[in-house]
Amino acid sequence: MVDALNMALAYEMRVNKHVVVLGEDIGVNGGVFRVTDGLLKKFGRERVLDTPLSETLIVGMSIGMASQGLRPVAEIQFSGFVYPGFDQIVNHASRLRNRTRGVLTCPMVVRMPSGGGIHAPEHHSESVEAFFTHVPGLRVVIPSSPKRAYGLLLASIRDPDPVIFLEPTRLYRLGKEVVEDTGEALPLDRCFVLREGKDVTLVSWGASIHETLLATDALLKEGVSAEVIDVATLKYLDEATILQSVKKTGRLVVIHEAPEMSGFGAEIMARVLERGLYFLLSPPRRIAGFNCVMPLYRLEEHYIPSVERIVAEVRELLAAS
Amino acid sequence: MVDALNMALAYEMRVNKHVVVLGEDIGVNGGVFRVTDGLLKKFGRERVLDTPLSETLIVGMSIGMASQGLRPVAEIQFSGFVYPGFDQIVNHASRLRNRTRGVLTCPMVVRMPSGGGIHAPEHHSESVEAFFTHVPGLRVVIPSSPKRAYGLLLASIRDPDPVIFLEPTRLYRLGKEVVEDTGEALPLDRCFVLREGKDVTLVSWGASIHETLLATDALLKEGVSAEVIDVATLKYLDEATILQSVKKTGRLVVIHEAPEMSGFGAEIMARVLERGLYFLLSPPRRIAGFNCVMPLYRLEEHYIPSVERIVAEVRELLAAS
Amino acid sequence: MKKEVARFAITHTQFVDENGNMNEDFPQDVPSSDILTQWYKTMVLTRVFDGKAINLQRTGKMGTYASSEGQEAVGVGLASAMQEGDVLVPTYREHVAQMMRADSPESAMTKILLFWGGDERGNMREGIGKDDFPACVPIGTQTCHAVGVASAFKIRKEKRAVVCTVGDGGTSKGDFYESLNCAGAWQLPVVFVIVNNGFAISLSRDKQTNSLTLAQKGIAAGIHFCQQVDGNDVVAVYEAVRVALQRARAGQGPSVIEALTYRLSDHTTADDAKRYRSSEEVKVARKKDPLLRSRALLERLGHWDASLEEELQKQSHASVESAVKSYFDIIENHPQTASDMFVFLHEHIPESLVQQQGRALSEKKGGIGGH
Amino acid sequence: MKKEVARFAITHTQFVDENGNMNEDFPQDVPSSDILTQWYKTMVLTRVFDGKAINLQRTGKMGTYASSEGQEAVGVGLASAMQEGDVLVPTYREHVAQMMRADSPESAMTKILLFWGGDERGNMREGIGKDDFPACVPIGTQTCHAVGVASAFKIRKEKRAVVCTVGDGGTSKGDFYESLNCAGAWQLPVVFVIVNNGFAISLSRDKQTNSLTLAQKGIAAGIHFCQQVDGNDVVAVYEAVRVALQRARAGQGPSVIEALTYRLSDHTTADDAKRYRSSEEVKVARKKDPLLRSRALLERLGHWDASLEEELQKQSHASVESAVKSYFDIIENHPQTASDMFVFLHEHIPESLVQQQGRALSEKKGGIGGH
Ligand SMILES: Cc1ncc(C[n+]2csc(CCOP(=O)(O)OP(=O)(O)O)c2C)c(N)n1
Ligand SMILES: Cc1ncc(C[n+]2csc(CCOP(=O)(O)OP(=O)(O)O)c2C)c(N)n1
Ligand SMILES: [Mg+2]
Ligand SMILES: [Mg+2]
Repeated sequence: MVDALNMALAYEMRVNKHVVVLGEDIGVNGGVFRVTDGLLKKFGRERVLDTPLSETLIVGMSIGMASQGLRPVAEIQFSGFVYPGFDQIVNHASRLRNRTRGVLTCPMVVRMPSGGGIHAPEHHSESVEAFFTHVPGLRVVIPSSPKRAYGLLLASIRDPDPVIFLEPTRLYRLGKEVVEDTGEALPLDRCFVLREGKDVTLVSWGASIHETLLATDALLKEGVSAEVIDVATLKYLDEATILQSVKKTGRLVVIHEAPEMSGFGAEIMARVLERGLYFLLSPPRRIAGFNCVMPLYRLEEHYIPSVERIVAEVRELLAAS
Repeated sequence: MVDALNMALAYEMRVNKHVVVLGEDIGVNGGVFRVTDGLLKKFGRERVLDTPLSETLIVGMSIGMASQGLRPVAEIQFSGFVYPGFDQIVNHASRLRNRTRGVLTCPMVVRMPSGGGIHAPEHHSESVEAFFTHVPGLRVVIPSSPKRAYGLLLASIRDPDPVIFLEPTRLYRLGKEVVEDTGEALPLDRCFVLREGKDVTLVSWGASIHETLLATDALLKEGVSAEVIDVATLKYLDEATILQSVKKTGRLVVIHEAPEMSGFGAEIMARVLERGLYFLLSPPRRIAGFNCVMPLYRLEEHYIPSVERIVAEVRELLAAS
Repeated sequence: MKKEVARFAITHTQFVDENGNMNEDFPQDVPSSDILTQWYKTMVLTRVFDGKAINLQRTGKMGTYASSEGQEAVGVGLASAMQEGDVLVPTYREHVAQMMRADSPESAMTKILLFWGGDERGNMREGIGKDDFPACVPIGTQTCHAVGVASAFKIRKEKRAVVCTVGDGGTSKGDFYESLNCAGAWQLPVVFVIVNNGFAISLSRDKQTNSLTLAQKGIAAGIHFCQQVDGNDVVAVYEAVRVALQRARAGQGPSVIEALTYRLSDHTTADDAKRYRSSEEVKVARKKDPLLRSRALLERLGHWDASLEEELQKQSHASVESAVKSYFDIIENHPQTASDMFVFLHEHIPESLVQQQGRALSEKKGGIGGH
Repeated sequence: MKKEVARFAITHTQFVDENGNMNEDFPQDVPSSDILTQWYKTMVLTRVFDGKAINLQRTGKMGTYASSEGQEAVGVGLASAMQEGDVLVPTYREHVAQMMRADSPESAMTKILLFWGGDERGNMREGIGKDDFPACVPIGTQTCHAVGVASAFKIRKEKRAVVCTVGDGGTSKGDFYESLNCAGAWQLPVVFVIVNNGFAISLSRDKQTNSLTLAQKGIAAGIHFCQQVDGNDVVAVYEAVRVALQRARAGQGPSVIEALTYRLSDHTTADDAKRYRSSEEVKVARKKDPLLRSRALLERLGHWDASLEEELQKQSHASVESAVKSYFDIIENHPQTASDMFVFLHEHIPESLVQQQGRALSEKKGGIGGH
């Protein structure tokens, strides 16, 4: 996925001179995950900006740039360090257009690695998507494959409004999908149906898609046919695709890594409850991170929903209906 | 409610010398809403600390104090200004005990006015509770009457772990309930059933309780008997009380002022879906702030769920089942 | 072995003293007496406007309002020093500057009333100020935007500069420091003007920070042009900002200018300053009122008298009344509707918001409690 | 009229030069040769430990690790200056100081390995460091905690003080400045030690900020004791922190001490410093290695020779091995269980967490992808 993201950044910087990238260690170092590798050489110091260690400023400065017609793509080194930028995201980036009735706008992307599973130190494994989905005026995107990473990042940069773009660290080096550098964006606001099935709908996003697909394979061997939906764009949610699937299967499991309580799974459950209650054959479930702090790495595999847990809970669900 | 809060602070400062209050303009000015009025005179400059204008520091410093056995009660002047303190709340306050396996602890309260309806400028009318309910290690409390404000604030200060305490500005000067200074805390982690009813369960918290009760009165005149639950402590949610009520009424409406998407209403809906699906006679609803930025005050009454909207939506719900 | 490795000094500049006397180093070439007169007129207009705005709030016709009484010279000085193409990134109290950068002062005043009157249209900047940022409520946060705008200028190699204001209270925010630091590291074309009016609501300047001056905050960022000026002396403010902007446009980096003034009014109409400061103190401050000083200077120069003053007062009131009339016309005859909560959130309104928009429009303004 | 209203200077102090020569103002009374020897031994132990820890990471036995190679003198100096009752609020790189404040260096080393080895028990401080904060990962945030602890001391009128370390990169965070500012305003007993090791991952110190020194950052906060010291000279660090702590405990307010050193290692084991700095530069820096300097000084004083060095190396390796053994014993024979994710979240575990705890315990460690 790293290469796909790098390719998308390079593509858009090539075709749109207003695009600049900024963040900590993104220049000569190419980013700690190398997502911005080579951009400094290609596009120069004016468009690839190594910032001081100041997340509040990184986001706030991007707003100022965007107001002047630039298209900043800011990197936060790890999503656990986005909080100092939260104020600028919630109080300004998401509001500038609305506040000024369209006089000033804020086309910017805040990219950041997200999630656990890479044996990193504290604060390097956080799943923060739910916070941003509660903020009016933002879009929230999480790819789960190199191709979708490429297309969704292009779409995010081209969007005329602020987008939070979360990159599952666990998938950075996983999967060898070949991505062509076509410059074609994928639609935002659209879910992707990765597997068709008829017994149960598994809804997930980001890194958990990986375990969800493995669980789906395992379940298939048991004769269970699961439909897998990659939400991809959490805000705004393509609820139609999810509802349609639940209508077909009658069963829903939402899988995500962030803590269950007030996670984005809750919003999906609420939508289904409001608009798909009568489709349901049994009580849906969330399989999510527990409501505790993401542990240091020796316990992280107890925390992150595993293939086994997904299989077990889907089995329980099917048994109950 | 202002007097009740002031009384609770004074009570606890009197009986527990470790309690200190800090924040902007809380000393000689007594807080912009006067919640800390008179405390400086009573307890002196050592325990009533006017801080520089630095929300990150206010929260971060409280953590340091708490680690040393003090019980800081920090005020954020308006909840729209809590975001610079978000990092310290999420990355440290909520984690200090867990991080150190109990060696250092963090008994502190972060108080802040919350919600709209007082014709204030931008950022003075935000409803931020959902963010905090997603954070492991925190408790989140919102009172809706002077008595509950008194008892819940005492409980929050006495809690050995961090509590986010949101005070509905709209209720600060509303209602003339007499509160006795008994020093008795109310339980955290418990919902309050404010009205018993049999046709529909209305779940709400904070200022929206006010409109919910007025709507309940109006509905009663139409022969609709609504049960009203004040969640009060959002985290940890007393789901048993809510499920019990939904079991009785078969119908659920959650009312809150924050934007609907990923608001705390979603979590309540999810819990009911998971554990109370078979109780439901019709699809539940959320009546919430729209998914747009809290508008400046001329439009705020279009944004905040009104008595009329609650009545209308409950009627629609009943008609649908 | 001890050796000195760095040394800094902060200077204070005043050109016109409290009695309107020109100090000997008064800049000969710069402000013509026409300009001085114009500056004075703008200050008086602002004073009249502030009075009216407070009155509108008191009579329930507008929400909370933050008056700029006593600080007019800062705004006039900095706005006069700016050129077309420069961008202002202000706090919520820069009424004068906004007036000087709009299509007309009346138009700006109407917008200021709309903003405090709870209507987002008050945030739509215009005229040479069309790229300016709107009033910023979360203290200190605007400093980061200023750095971004300045950075855009530098990236595009435009000879434009940014003026960013921040209060004495605002200097305690981490945002402020991060912004200064980056502006210093990148040598950005931005001038930070610290409007030191003595208070952050109730907290006085000396309790906000132990630093001897606020100008010296720039030293932490390696900013070379850090100065203190008498903020009630419009000439001193003008001159400092002018030089700083010149440096900025010439690629010589950022500046920090502390303008020493005094907030004569309450913090806002929601505040009662008597709770935390003595009337004695205010009385002393009133003697340094920038309007008195400018008028005294003009009189001394023979450009002003009682009849001109009377005329100015009349004109100012008329101008303010016309702005107020527009305000009422807009909120009464062309109010925003519930739909306006939705249409400006994104360039294109997402489908799920269309549904909510429908619901919002279908309902009348509802009843809620609390005021 | 221009007048100077404030003036500041920053001094740099070095007592032992790069060749181990004592400068003429070397403090006569302070470090006895026994102490100098002890300091040297601690530095060597730390160097050996860092090497071993990197090795554990490379062989897959521990996670990412941040070495303190080259910075040992800073930690030794500051920890030696602290008294019982003082509190350390560190970054994630203060291994030496942690070792000096634990029940034993071995015990601290085991904990450091546990921390980087993904086990929260590595954060449990002990001994005279029992009130110390654990390693802090979010840059700069610890400075606020330091202010809080110092504030608690002041409120309770205890004669205790806080030492807080922060990196050169950390000085760009708003938290750092807000903390300094409040410490200055309230005259709190806290000493901020800026460990200027030249880099924040790949960003070099000169790109981080335009300020000539990092010590001068304290000027923005009105902190009077702002000094730069040679951070590879343990005596200079010790002496500066000692005086600063004395001032702090005597109610004379906070200090900022910039210790100039160099990060000889990669940022962490996940980093490759060759991408952004030349081997030439590192070679030059190695000549200023604090260990070389301390050893040269001891040799010059006649307190050290090759056989003592050999003995020390042996002891150090043995000590490190014993710590590593404990580490393995703990993670292999006494690992944390899934239940430990729940029990320390609150004093009493809430009911809904008990349910989740049950689910977590009922499952085996699951399969997830990605490493
Ligand atoms: C981040 C933040 N915290 C708190 C507030 C509440 N508040 C509004 S104005 C103010 C004082 C600001 O003082 P200063 O920066 O000196 O500006 P002045 O009002 O004097 O112009 C405070 C605390 C706010 N608007 N933003
Ligand atoms: C708030 C925050 N942003 C980013 C990071 C990622 N990160 C880890 S260490 C580091 C550089 C820190 O540099 P410095 O403060 O000089 O400390 P050093 O590593 O040199 O000891 C960065 C950017 C972080 N840990 N916290
Ligand atoms: Mg002020
Ligand atoms: Mg460093």
